[in-house]
Amino acid sequence: MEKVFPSIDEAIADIKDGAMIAVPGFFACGVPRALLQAIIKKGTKNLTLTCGCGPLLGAADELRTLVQKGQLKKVIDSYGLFRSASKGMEDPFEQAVRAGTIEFEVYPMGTMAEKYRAGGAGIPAFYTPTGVGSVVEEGVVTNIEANRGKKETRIIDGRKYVLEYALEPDFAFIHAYIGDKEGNLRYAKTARNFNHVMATAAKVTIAEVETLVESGKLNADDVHTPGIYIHRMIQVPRPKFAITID
Amino acid sequence: MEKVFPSIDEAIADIKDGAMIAVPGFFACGVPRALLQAIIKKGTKNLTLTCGCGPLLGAADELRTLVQKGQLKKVIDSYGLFRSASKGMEDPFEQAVRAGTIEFEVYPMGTMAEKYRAGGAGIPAFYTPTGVGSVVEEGVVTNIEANRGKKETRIIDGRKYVLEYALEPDFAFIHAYIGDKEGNLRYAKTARNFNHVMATAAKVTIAEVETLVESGKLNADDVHTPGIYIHRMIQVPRPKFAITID
Amino acid sequence: MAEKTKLKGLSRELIALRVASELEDGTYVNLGIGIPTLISDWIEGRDIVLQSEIGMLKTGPLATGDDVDQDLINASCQPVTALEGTSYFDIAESFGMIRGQHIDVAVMGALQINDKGDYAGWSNPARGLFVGNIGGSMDLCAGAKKLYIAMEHTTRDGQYKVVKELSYPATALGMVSMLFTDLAVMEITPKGLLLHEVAPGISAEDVQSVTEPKLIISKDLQEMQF
Amino acid sequence: MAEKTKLKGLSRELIALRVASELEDGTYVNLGIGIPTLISDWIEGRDIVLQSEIGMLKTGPLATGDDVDQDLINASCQPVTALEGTSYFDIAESFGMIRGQHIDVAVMGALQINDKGDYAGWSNPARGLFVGNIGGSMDLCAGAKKLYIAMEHTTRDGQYKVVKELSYPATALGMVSMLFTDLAVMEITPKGLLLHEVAPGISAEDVQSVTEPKLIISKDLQEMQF
Repeated sequence: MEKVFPSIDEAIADIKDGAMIAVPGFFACGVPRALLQAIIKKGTKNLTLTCGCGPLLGAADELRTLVQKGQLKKVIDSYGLFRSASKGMEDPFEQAVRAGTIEFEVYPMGTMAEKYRAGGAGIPAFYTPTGVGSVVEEGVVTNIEANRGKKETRIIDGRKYVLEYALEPDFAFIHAYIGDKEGNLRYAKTARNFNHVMATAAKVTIAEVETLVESGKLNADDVHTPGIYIHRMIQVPRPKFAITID
Repeated sequence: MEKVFPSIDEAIADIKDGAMIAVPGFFACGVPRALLQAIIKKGTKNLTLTCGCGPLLGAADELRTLVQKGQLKKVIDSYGLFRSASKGMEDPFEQAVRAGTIEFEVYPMGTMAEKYRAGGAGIPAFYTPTGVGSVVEEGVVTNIEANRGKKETRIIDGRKYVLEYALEPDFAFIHAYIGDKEGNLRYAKTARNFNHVMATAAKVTIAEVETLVESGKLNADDVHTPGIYIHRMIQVPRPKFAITID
Repeated sequence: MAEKTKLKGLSRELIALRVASELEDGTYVNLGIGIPTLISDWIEGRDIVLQSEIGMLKTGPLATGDDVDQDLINASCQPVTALEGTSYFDIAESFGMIRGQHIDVAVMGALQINDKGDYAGWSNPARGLFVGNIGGSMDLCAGAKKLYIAMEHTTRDGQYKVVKELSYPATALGMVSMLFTDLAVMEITPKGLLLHEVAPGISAEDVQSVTEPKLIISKDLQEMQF
Repeated sequence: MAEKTKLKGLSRELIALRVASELEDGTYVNLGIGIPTLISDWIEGRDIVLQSEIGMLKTGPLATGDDVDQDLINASCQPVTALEGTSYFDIAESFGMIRGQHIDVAVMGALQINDKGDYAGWSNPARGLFVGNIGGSMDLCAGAKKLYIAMEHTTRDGQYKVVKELSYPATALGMVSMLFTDLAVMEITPKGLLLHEVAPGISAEDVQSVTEPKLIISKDLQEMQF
């Protein structure tokens, strides 16, 4: 079942204004940079980008452009602001968050991971100990006050837990080190991070791979993401990242 | 952090009467047969074996002995009886289940998988669509009527789900094709099945491996179960299985 | 239920063939125990990928002789082979794949089915046990995008299996979309069982005579093509 | 809070060294951003395995020069190296490992901590935002078997960080068991903060003078050993 598309533009052609797109990557590591650049080029507006740990800090140029071109409606992440408050004040994304023109919704990283995993695995909601005792237990943590919906908690065997819900984005942009033409993927080292769970969670998953091989070239025991989760693929050059966040 | 024990008997020495032990394997595939034989030899009584898909049908000799020696209090599984009712009538385990001298508790296979995964991952409870519309949604499915506790259901986004709880056995018996001395494991093909999730779920996880290698011999991207989940290891000969169930 | 005269319908292999022709290329399919397992013989070489809930995607044909590997079986506990592009994964991933609606079609056997798409398959009350073998059946019902049933139209002694109300414990309610038997192909619609096709030599009346709920006869009723 | 005279305590490196000597061999440890990251320099060669929440077990020393690989970073976004026995895994597995109580000790930095073991670290209200960077901190608090805090005892301008009540948003409540600062080692007990050790040249009175809650002085009070 071949998944390879002739071009990256064709692979994202049906992404419409208002789409919700999962963007993996842990800061600069494992970010689908070519797909981000393609969606910038396409100019799709009103996007919700659901992240995990600061891929837009890693792909800082792309974030700046997305903000400047007014393509972003909302970002969901566990770590999406500059660490340094003074640098943050000069950052167009943080300025938009402060102004309320872009919504920024925050969860603990493990809850983000579990929301995608649940979405992909048909689990609509789960209880987690993470965030109990913090504002995370009280309601949705977002800069837009009207959207701070209440969260539910529950005592199970004497411990308090928060109820969190699955997240199923419309699309996922995936970056893999290698993939076969049927969509079986392998990631390199810590670049795996959010790629697998996001691939399972999205309705349509589009993977950019650095190396594209024929079916059968990957050891069946060593596949990280089985091809069933991948709907479209393109080959891209290995991206270059500065390994830094501020 | 070396996990290798000098002998299988020493690796299970502290398992006491009444222990709950996770037993992986999908029928005859991936069953920790050497560890089962060791617990038979040790004679530990009042055991609860938590399974996933009929490993005791695969290890039929071991099951017969466990029943005959009166070592079993309870079995939890998704598929633990002979397929054929007439063969079942002659099976000592099914006879004990009919007599109520061994408890047999049943869940859908995916719910079993998720109960271990949740147990290992600190998720105390989760909602699942599986079993809705069946007796599974009404209460715990067991031959012991007094233990058929009610289950909770909930409508989320218009669909009905059952609330199921994490399972955290005292011990897990794991069978791996290869492992390094720090407990990093790889499974062979479909023998992986319940091994990984059970390794994460148990308080103490004991792995039998067919091949034991020095640390560093496994590719870090190809480890199926990271060593953190494995507390004790022993090397065992490759078991022989008849690939059949009745 | 009155005992019925047994009609001469398709073999199990031909039921499997009929289901195979319903499966579309480019789909991921899971086959249950029994007649569904036979479908794999009819789709070799087609662009259909079989998922096996033990933790395998792109399951190959049954293994024989030296190809038998005790570490490589399907969910029916039969030795199988791998193909180019096969992958293995753990059981939580496998059932995530199933519950998470990544499987296009699951084909299951059944003991009873009604005209609302409810079906019973995991437990035969004749065995006299409240417990039974659920296996992966309820997960597949809950998670597959489409659920097909492939079975003999009646029991061995001619009793109804297509019934008005299930008397056996349900596997899932309202999830079945198509029913394939030795006598007919039926679709479960909001109005009831819609008879699309009959086996060669079988009439709509024949099918109705061994079917408890009233059938809706398609205006395009056809004989099954092979 | 009144401004305090800044006491001359340990360097950040020596705080890290003191925490390192508290970690036991044979344990799995996760180190947060800041002073905790420095601990890794002091445990090289010991039988302590570092977990990095990005999805890595047995994280090696920082990478430099040609060893830098953009596909291999730690959770603080620093290039690192692998060791013999390293493994990589995906983020759901990584946080399952964390929440599921497989990590023996997590060491985190903090902005404020009180004598009940509550601490605040993810958001400084001075930034003027309700949202902030939570990262993996709350998961580590919820899941590690033991939670240690390593931090400067006061803010740069001498304000209390060890407070009676948190004025910053909490990361977790009642989870911290030990507090390591440039001035002291304290245990969080049901009765309050128990002062076990003081830095060389620092008295218990010095520590109390920059600590808002009342300290309980251990009868075995010692000077820190290095």
